[in-house]
Amino acid sequence: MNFEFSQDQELLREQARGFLDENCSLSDVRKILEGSESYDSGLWSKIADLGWLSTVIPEEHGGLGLTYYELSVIAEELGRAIAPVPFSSSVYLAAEALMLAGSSSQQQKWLPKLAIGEAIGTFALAEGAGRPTPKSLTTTASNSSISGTKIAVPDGDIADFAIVVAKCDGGDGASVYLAELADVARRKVSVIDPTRSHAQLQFDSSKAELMGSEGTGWSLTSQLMDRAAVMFAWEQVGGSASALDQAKEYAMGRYAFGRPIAGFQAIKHKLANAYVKNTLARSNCYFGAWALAGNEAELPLAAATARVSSTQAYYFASKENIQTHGGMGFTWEFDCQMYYRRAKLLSVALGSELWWQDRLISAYERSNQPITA
Amino acid sequence: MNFEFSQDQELLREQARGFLDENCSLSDVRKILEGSESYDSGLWSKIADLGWLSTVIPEEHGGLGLTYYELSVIAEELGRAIAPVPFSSSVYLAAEALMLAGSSSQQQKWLPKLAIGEAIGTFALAEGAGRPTPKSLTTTASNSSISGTKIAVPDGDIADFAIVVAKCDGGDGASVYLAELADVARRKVSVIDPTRSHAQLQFDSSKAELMGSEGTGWSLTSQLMDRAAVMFAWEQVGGSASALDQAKEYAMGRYAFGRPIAGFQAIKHKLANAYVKNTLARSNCYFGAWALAGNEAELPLAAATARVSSTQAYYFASKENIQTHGGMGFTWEFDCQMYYRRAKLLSVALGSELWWQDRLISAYERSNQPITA
Amino acid sequence: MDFNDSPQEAEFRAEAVSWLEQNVPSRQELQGLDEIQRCKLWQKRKYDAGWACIRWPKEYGGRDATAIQSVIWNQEESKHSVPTGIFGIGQGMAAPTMMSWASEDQKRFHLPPLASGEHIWCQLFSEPSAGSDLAAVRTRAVRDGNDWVINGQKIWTSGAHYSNYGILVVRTDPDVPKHKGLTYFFLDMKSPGVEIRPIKQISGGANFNEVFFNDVRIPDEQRLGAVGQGWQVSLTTLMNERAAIGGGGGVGFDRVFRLAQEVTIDDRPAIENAQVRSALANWYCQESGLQYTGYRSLTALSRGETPGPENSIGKYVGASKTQDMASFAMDLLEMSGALQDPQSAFAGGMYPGTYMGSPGLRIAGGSDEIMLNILAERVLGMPQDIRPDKGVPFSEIPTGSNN
Amino acid sequence: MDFNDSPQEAEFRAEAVSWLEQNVPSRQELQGLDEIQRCKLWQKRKYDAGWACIRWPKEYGGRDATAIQSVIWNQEESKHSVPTGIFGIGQGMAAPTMMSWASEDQKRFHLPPLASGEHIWCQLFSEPSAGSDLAAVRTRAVRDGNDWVINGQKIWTSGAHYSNYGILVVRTDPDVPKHKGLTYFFLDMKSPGVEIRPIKQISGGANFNEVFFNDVRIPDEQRLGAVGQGWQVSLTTLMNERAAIGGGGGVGFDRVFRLAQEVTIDDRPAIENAQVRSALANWYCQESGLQYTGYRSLTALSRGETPGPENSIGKYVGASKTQDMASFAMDLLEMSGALQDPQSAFAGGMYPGTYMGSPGLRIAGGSDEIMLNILAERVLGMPQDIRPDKGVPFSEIPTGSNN
Repeated sequence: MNFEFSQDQELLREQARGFLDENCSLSDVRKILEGSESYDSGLWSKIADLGWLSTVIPEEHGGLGLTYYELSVIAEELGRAIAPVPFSSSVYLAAEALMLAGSSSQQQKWLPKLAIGEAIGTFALAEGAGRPTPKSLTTTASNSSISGTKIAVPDGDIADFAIVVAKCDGGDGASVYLAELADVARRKVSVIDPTRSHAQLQFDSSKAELMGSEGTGWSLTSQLMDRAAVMFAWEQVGGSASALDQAKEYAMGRYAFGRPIAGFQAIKHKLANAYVKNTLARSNCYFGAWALAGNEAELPLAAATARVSSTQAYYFASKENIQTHGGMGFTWEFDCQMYYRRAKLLSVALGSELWWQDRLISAYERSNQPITA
Repeated sequence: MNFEFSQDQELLREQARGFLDENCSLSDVRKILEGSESYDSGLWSKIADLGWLSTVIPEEHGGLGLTYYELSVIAEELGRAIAPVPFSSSVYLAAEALMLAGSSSQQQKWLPKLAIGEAIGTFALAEGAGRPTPKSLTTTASNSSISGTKIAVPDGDIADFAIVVAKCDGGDGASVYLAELADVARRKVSVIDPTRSHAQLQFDSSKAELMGSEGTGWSLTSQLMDRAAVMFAWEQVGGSASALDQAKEYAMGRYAFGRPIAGFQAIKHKLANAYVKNTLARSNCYFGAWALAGNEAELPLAAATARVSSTQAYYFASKENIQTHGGMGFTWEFDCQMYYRRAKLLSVALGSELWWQDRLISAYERSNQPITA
Repeated sequence: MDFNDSPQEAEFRAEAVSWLEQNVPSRQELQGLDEIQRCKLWQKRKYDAGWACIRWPKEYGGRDATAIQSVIWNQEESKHSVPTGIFGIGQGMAAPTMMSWASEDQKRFHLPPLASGEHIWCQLFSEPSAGSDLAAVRTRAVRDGNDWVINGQKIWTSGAHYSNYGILVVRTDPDVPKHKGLTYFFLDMKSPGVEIRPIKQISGGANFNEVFFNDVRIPDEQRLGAVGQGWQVSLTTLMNERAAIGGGGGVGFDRVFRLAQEVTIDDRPAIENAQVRSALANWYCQESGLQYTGYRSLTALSRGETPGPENSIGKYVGASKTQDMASFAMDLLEMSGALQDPQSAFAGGMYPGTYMGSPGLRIAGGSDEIMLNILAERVLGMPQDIRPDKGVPFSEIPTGSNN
Repeated sequence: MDFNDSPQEAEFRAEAVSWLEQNVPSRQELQGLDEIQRCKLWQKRKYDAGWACIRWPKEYGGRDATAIQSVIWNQEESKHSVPTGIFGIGQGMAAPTMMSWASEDQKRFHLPPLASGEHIWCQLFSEPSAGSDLAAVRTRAVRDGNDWVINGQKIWTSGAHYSNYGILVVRTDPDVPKHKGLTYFFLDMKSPGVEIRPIKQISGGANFNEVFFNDVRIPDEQRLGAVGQGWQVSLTTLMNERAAIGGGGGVGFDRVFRLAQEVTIDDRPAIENAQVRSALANWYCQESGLQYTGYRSLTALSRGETPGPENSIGKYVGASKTQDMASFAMDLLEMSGALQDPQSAFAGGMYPGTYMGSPGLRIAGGSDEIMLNILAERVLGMPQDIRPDKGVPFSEIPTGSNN
């Protein structure tokens, strides 16, 4: 049995945490929260220099060609640090989509740029309330141009290109296009977590290249969701663990009625429950990483399991972290809010808890292998 | 605002509780739990003498013609005492069905007998796993006789007659029949709560009288469910309150680590949460009683609300009562089990929590009156 | 059992209704006034007609009304969108305290302007290190001649900047057990040395202030109760604390129900989804349960009894319900649930707004944990937590790095 | 990251697999034997081939195997339906205690028969008034010459009636603080004065016993550790307690998933109901999380590290999950979910059976509340509860009417 990160991977974690402690403290994150910058460009370029962006990009495209285990380690640490950078859009979504369905010319053009942070990419699916379906999707495509409005697109204001899901009459009802955004009308929109910027993209017969073959848009999106969900889950688990640390530290040093509030069972059991949720979610993320790294048949089930449990764990830990801080936790000057905001953004970003719960059971129905717990 | 029981009704409660403390202690209930009797016939005849069975039966049929408020008070006290008698089958279901849909001859024949406990009635819907639907119902009827198997029928082994839902091609897909059980093959079956007896009824072209008009079976059943649900909810709330009392009493007198376990926040907050659930459920039962007493348009919504909240409250209180007792609560000799058993029986008896949650929203969709909380 | 008024109640309600219909200020009247001016205009009008603080004795500006009458009045007044709210603490908490502890002269001097809205009062109790453990206040008062000199800091004071007076609990003796060393004052908020700074909340709003005291002088006449009796006096205030705090915020059952009718899941209205129905049903049961629990306590009032602890239930249940419903509503909206942008946010960003505001509901006016303790101890009669600080001189009670 | 053995592990597994294939008793061999005889037959066979208690030193009947090897062995053995289970306490808890605290002679005398299954041991710790608070045991031991005379009562002892020996914690000095007045013995269960009565559980089963001691004599040689050192000795035993207790009972995710495929709601398979899917998804996440948490600790073992506290997590999460799933399954069956009747109950009444059994899972081997305390204190490093009984002579610690 070897169901643990390797020593090299743990070494990478140490380096990543050390780097982020130094370059992405909560006060650094707060600068983005309170400022007008879309992201921490200084941190972003340092991250690019470290090669994190290129972790799983093949060497022929200027990447390191490492495994998803290394990327998992980085994702967890970025989540722990609530890093205000377009990492998830550019790496988990854009690069992933290119590797999944990009033509070799598309890959040759964009992967090297993504690998060194020279370009930022994103993925554009949502168009408003609810999750688009083949029926409700309104963005249209006609010979290498697309029209329609996408909102909210993560990092849409800073991305160089977006992978766009557009309606298509044939096939499964949609196709995926790669659209450069330089000439696209975009408006920055504010979201629950201002440390991550979002935009509305207005495509108006905008030039776009088909990715993969016509009419495979939904199946590509579905595969992309599974792959990205594992990495999002790692970020969620990292943030959740960090929120629990913060709550515990505060409770140890906060005295009421002559004793640390960490000594009251109401607080002890609250945080013990957060620890339990985090531990289960984290173990499910291991499963997700394993399935992603080996491109196993279990990926859809593993991704949904990691996603659902980490979404629930982060919501619980981030709200109970505020609760443990009492009134001070509700003040702007305290940092509790950052976990609480990021937790919610991540939980709607790839599809809600409801959507992933349903997806989990669907995956189980397909695989239907009893687990021996 | 007069949203409380009247003084007379509170007086009735005192008398009822005093009577049940004396005649239906937990050790009396245990006799039925451990014995082979189907119910406590001594208690049953005393209850008949008190006139409780006839509370809402009109005077012309030998009843007291009182309101559902009085019956609510009695129901809560019976629930509190976990009374091992066929009260719910005979009063909330059989008598109610007769008053709802019985012909005047059916009413004249049976209501006076039910009123004095000379006859016991019940209601037979379930036929096996899941809840019967117009499609799945298998019991059939042909000119004044029915055939089919009903299981599990509450008090089916001791009832003189059953109100039976049988398939019908016209109308809403079912009709309700009144069948005397003297010559019907029945087998007593054991259930989660042995203090309430159940049976399988095997109808084989058994004589039966149509109730109401042909093809109104499902609408009658639906109305009956709403009316019975309010009374079941009162029994559940009574049992839940009693389970909480038992847990608290034990915790006050049980010492660990040099102090009463009632002083530990884990226990305090557990029981405080039980109190909150009980209080909300009880207030919803008031709403149900009001809607039933006045036959208000809100009845379906009120019944579902009372039912769902009291089902949840009783499950929580009865399982955490055992938990509060620790190992001793898990022993047969302790009485915690009786609440835990009754809680589950009552929760499946009229339709599960899922079924009533769905019904609640359906009722709200129809009435759709914003509540101003 | 019914929801109807008794004859006398009905008569009183009719009187209130007709007066309100004739006197609620028109939009034009309020034109150009700021919130405070609007509140004062309406309060003065009620006062002049004998409809202000109606439970109070006539001689203090009230109407000698009964508890149920004041509930009826509030029900009817709340049906109109009239400017109120800045008087809650003064009329609801300070006044009852004055009535039980102030001198007759002080009452006749201070209560009428409170009723007329001429004076606004605020509360100066909580401190950065005294939240749930209110008796741990450190702000010091030292006797100097006929005055007391106050130094320290208070927090969570709403309306501090526009209040005329404040009620204040301070430590006059750190060398006795903490509940015994407190003294209670009221002070003129314009006194020299009072410095007010707004607190920004995670919701973005700033409904509260920090108040700093630098050698602020309070004449001994403004002491309520004996020196060292401050805790008992504050209990009078706290017993009157409006549990209204955190009833629910903007997001309630009906709103999310309608949202579920509007948004779709897999091209079907979300309300058809069994999981959505189940979650909504549970929240309906809570709201309905709270509503009818409220009716039961109104009935107690109407019968001249004092209602039970349902207020703490409402606060406790309502806060988490609001938080969970807001989070759930955002999920129903999927990605656009995150939008807070005025231009594109769904329903003006109400759901993320409530999501960010609701954590405060679980803390303000007694945290969830304090509420559960109160229910366990005062309702169920279970033992208090062990108190290692009992009987220990305040100065010797240990504190931590976060106090 | 993978689920594969290291080369050495694979080699060892292969060896275990082949031995098992050749030696697992056939149905005929077990014919006519009762459960205890069957267990003893299989245990003896393993012992003779060096496959019993493989982690133990060879000289005590073991194999000097590593931790991961013993896990591999257990995995492979559990793939066969072999009779085990009556030896758990003796081999899993008594033996490790003997190894650390007994004399060399005692180890050589008692451990081999434990390994061979010739002797069965039971545990005599809990008392009616000493459950979560184990150190509160009252059973007295008084020195009399070279013997100790035991009087009192123990409870929750499984296998008492067929055990040869028992490990016992008793109070030898009530006048010192409770952890200091305990002493630890092992005794011959056939000693005069030992009376055993089965305890009936709410589930109907009787897997436990009460054990009464009336002037039972134990020679001082059977004392483990010094007089008054009983608590430290018991910690050795408790550290080895199988958290296996309450893994989950019969009702797990896959079973309820299949039930939901079988039963219908409104003529559609229940599994199509979004509320059912959501509930199942949450339980799957818990089971899966526990499974992979287990794999992580196996990995730690395989690397020679000691695994963390995941056992207490499994016990804590598994117990409530089982209870809720059983209750939910009964709901899916609607009225017939209540049936326990062998003739008509669905799935042989497994769901109501588990519903009645699961409350025990939340209590046995440490209640939910104790588990949360352990996680908060030992994993998160939060303070212990305040202990008013600390340092107080046991005889002066207050007790209640239910102790």
